[in-house]
Amino acid sequence: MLKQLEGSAAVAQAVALCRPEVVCAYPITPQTHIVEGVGELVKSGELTNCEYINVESEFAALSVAIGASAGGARAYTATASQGLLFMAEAVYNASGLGLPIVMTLGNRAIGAPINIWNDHTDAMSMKDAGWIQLFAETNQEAADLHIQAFRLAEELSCPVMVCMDGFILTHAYERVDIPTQEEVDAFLPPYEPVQVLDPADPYSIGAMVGPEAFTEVRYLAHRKQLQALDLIPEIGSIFKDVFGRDSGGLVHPYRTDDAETIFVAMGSVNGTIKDVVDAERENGRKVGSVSICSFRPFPLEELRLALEGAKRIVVVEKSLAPGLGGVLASNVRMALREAPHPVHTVIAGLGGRPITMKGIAEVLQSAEAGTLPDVTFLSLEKAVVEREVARSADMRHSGPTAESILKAIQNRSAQERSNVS
Amino acid sequence: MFQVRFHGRGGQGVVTAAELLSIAAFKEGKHAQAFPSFGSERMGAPVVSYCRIAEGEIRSREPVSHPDALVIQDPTLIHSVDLFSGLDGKGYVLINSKKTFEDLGIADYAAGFPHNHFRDVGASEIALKHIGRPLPNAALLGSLAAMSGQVSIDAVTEAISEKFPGQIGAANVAAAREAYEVAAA
Amino acid sequence: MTHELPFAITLDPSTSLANKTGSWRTERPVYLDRLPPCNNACPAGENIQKWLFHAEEGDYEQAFQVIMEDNPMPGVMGRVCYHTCETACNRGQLDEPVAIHAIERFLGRMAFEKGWKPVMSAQDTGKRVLVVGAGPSGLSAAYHLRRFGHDVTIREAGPMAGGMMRFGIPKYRLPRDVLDYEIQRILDTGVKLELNTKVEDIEAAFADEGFDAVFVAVGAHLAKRIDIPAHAAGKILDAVSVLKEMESGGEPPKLGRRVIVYGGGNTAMDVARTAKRLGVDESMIVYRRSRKEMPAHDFEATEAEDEGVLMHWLRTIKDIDGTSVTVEKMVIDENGRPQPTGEFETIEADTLILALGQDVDTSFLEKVDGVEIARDGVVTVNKQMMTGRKGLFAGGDMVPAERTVTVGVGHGKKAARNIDAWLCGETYQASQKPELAAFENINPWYYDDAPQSKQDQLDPVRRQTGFEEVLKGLTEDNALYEARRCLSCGNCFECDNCYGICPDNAVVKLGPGNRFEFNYDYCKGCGLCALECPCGAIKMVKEGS
Amino acid sequence: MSEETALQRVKFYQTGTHTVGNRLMDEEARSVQSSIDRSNAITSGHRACQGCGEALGARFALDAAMRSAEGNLVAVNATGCLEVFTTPYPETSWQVPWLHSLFGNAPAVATGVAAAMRRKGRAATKVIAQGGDGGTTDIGFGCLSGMFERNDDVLYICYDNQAYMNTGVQRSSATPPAARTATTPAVGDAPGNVFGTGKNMPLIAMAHNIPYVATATVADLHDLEVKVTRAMSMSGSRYIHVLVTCPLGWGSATNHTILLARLAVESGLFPLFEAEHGAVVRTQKIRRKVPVEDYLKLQKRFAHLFKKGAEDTDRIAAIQRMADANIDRFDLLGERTAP
Repeated sequence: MLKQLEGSAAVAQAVALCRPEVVCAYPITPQTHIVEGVGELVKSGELTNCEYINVESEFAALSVAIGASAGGARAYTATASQGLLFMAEAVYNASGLGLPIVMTLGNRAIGAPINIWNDHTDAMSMKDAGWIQLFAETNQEAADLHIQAFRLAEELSCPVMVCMDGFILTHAYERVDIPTQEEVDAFLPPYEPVQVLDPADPYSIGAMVGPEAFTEVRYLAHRKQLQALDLIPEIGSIFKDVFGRDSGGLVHPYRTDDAETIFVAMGSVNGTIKDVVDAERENGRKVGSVSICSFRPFPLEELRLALEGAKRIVVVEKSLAPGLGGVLASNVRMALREAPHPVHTVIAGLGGRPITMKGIAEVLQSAEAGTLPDVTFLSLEKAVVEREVARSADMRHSGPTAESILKAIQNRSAQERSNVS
Repeated sequence: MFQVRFHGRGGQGVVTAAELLSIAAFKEGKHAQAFPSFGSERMGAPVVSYCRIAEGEIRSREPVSHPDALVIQDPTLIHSVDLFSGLDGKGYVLINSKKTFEDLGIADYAAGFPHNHFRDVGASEIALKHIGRPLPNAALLGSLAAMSGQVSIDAVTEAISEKFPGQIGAANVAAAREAYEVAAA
Repeated sequence: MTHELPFAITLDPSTSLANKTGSWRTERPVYLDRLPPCNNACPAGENIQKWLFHAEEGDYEQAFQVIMEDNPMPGVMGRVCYHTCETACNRGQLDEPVAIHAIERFLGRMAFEKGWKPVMSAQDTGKRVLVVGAGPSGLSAAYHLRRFGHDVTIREAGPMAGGMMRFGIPKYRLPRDVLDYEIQRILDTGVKLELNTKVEDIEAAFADEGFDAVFVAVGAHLAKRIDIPAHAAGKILDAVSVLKEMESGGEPPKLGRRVIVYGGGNTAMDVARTAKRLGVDESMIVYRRSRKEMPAHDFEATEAEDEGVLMHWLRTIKDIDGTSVTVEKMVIDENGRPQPTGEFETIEADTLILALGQDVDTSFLEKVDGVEIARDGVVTVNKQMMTGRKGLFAGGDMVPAERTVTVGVGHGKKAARNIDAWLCGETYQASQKPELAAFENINPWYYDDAPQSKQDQLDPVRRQTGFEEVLKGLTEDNALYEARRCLSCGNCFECDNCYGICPDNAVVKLGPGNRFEFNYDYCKGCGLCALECPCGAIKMVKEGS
Repeated sequence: MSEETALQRVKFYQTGTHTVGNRLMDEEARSVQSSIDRSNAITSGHRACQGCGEALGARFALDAAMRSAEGNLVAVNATGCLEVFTTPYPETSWQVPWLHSLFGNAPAVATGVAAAMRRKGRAATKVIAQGGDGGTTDIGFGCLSGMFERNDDVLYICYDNQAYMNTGVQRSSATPPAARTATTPAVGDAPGNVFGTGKNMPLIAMAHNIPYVATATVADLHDLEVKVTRAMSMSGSRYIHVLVTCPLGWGSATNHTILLARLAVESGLFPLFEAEHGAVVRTQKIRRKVPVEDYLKLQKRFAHLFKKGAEDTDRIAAIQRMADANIDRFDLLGERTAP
């Protein structure tokens, strides 16, 4: 049923349709509306047979979900930003134990400085935690991905993180087709755990594994992700059969066929990029875009196929690996490691900075002109930065040793001169 | 595409106004997208929200920098915030006030707009009368419907009733209808 | 239910059994049975702890049967034994010893009430043994020989069986029905008793009557006498005679109003107390040393005092003039010997009873070749209790040993074992004694504080006027409680401690009566079981030793 | 018949209630550990040190819980010695369904398991969470408090060996004053751990008003089993704090594991009590009171207090005052009559 509603509400309803049995709630902006929404559905009796547990931290939230999942229940929670970091240990643990938990990540920046607005730093911090990470472009896709996520997680015994941009999606009202319970039930079978705590079969879950088998365990975790590369499109196609729409999958190419410049991005910014693509196509520019839905597993092959015809790639990403540049861009380069294309990194939207069509269009122009550096910070206030750099250069005494010593010597001799005179 | 920007203060239902407008548009079969600008504003702080209305899919997520309409829920913001940024001379401006443009100090600016594109409506007073509290957002949506014609007053009242069932919804519907009449006159 | 469980992270239950942690061990615990101090101290060689074990469970018949393996007269022993077992009892270092004698007496009574008989399972051997003397040693020897299947005849010079049990111990300490019953139970096993039959010729018994072996245990019935200057002879009796007269069934001896008993042993106390019961006004003990040095047991002196017997410690009798007895005060020197002081006193007495010990009448052995009689009149025996005459064994008061019923019963058993071996052409070898269960081996924490059950005593008035038994028996509840006070020193009583507290589950419980065993595959040798064993039935030994 | 009645009447069992079992007692009155059919929640082959108190305490507790739950329970374990020595791949010692997640989240994981059991129609399945003192009083404290506050249906058992033993004996908030650990070395003016105000987890648990809180030790099996059984008969959050000796960390002889736990109780340093809904309802009295020296002297971690010629009498006295304060607070000598 088509509804005009907040993204968080859409996700809450989609999650509820998946009949979770244990939902853990801990507030953190901008995810909070989601667990509030689920809570209301439980409290009102619309969602039955569900334990809704208000926990004392994100660490506890995921830990409760871990226990619930090992106990054989379908478990769900949601978090964002600092919350994800606070539960980081449990994030690795859930995947290590092979527990098919589904968690929404309302993407948000990580402090300090504290910042509640959207970017992808939180998701990137857990990119190697062994979870499947899916990025939603719209609220429709966010809702749909949750339904697919449970099936994916349970088929693979691997947790799935559905990433949706904080505020931009979580707080946006737009139309979402909320499926019926019958449709979801037809798509998502009841959870049948591979391992469950059962007095009738009392095995131990969570052993200590030493050097003799740890590599194998990790290899198997990697293999599981590679399996997901097949399973994600497969589930996407079954989803289409049941619900009649494309959602999920690995990558979404847009007008890439003859494109010379291709933007690569994740999440809601792809909508803005597509508008730029259309506008610039009108202007005669051969431009396209690829939206990556599955960041983990990373679809190297699909990406290579989508990008191989282009002359240049511009990765617009909402996270920064300080000292390196882009996280996503580095992954994209891996897909194109045998191709000659330049892959530019555009760091954009950090801490909620708006990414505008104008900004994207300008990037395109400089990329075409060959003036786009390897790493660009979109809409960086250069004056502010330069002022600060200059100020700190006067103040600072740390840094490269030789330079500091020279500076100190200069200061002293200047002082001595002034004393003499 | 019709883009609206709402200005107000925390607690005045600025975000809700954008959401209600999006629901009203949705009810008329249009695509709509409403979203806030922020996050952690507290009661009283200046707040902005946006709503886009279009016949087809709305993909862009950037903030509304070139609005087709401005709804100013609190006239005290007029001189403290860059309210009219990005608005061209053909857009709509709706101000919650009973004062004259002269009294508000924007008479010259208002004069540059086409007839009936620049209005002030005493939405708070209308709200007080119907709801008992000076919450102007529903009333302003009624006036905006009348001014812009982007959504019908029936769609607006339906949206209000859906989001606020019961007595509160009904009171807001009444306020919206009165403000619609005021603006349509 | 089969699972595709995640590799390495999820493990099938109990798989750690593959890890044999026994290899960590440098010391291993071993179960052992240490010798409990009570058993060690028992002159009759009773396995006290073992019968207490059964009594604790209320299996009194089994307890009785265990006693009967060593001692055929629990009812007697529970009354007259001076219970060195209790002196040795480790519980005495905790609170008070287990009242073993009282439980034994209770079991004797149970056996009487239920008519339990000892198990006699041996085949008749056809060997004939003559036992000379029906005292504790002779009766015990006869009983045990019978249990070996031998044909046994007792010849007793006196008119009744029992020896010193009858003629040395007053009935207020040992009621005669108890004694008679237990003697009869021995006889019922097939022992022949010939009373009023004095054996004069041992060789004839071998040669003419065809006995294969002879055990003599005629006791020590000759009262020791001393010379006391008597100006006008008063009435002087000896203790043995007085006590014997009490059993004759005739008139009790005439003692007058005031009686002095001269001596500080148990017999002296018995006689003084008997005199009191016979109605004398004053029954007095005169003894040359102090109470501390007296050979009598303290409780006997106390009981005598309770009954009104007067004590004159540190006095020797110097002379007698009619009813005036002159005594000299003594002091104890640094060597513990009494020394005269030259100070004198006079005590009036109608009768003086000498209780100075007894000698053995060994005249009938003098003509037996090979039998060696020491200067003090006792018969020399070797480790097998055999005299110099092959096949002639001796025991009880007539061989060098403490002269108690219990020792006598022990001698009887020991002699029987040796005679049995000798009859089979072998030499009896006592089994090696295990190490003693010392108090240090006990972990007292595990035992609840529990005071000893006290036996009721007859009230003093009745004790001064009649021969009713002074000490009452325990009720069943009390006896059971008392039995359960046993610490089971050195012997597993299946408390499950080792089984329960092994951090490695390396103790296997074998079920009731079967105790435990260590599973050395997993025992890491921490030693917890040994330290926490309440009774010291586990010890740690170096691995490989 | 008379034998039978006397047997029942005479309730003195020679070793009283202090040994693990007793052939004289009724089967049902005997401890779980005495049973030939005990579940052995942790079976042989585990890699705990010789004389490990935690291996013992955990088996005591879980076997009792297993009897109480008739085998229908699942266990959650925090990271720590217990977890490491029982489940090194490819071998586990557990014979109960068991889950280890992390160091600090056992209470929350248990909450989740309990929720799952309810939702999967297995509400009868009891959930036990367990951890060491580090996992309980330090890193898992937040999750534990959360679990208590929600009154989740979990029995949490802390095996307190008073330091981080798994990592090599570092101080925890449960480490007693003056104790030497790797991070509170026995050097300087005040060697060993500082005298703090302490973090008393059982009292903190009581402050949550949960249905049941108890303390126990490996020295008194019967007491421990009674408490576990009582806890298992209740629902909601329950907490049992078990003192377990660590020969490695305490520097004690491997055969002193039970002795030391006993001395901790008998000296008053570790009071045994039970509380229901925030109020103490029962205390276990001291049987044979001992000075704290008797307890301290057997442990190398306190050896610096007893240096020949330089006995730290002040701090020994301070520890004695702690014991005396416990004795007074919990009436451990039974000097006050019950209210």
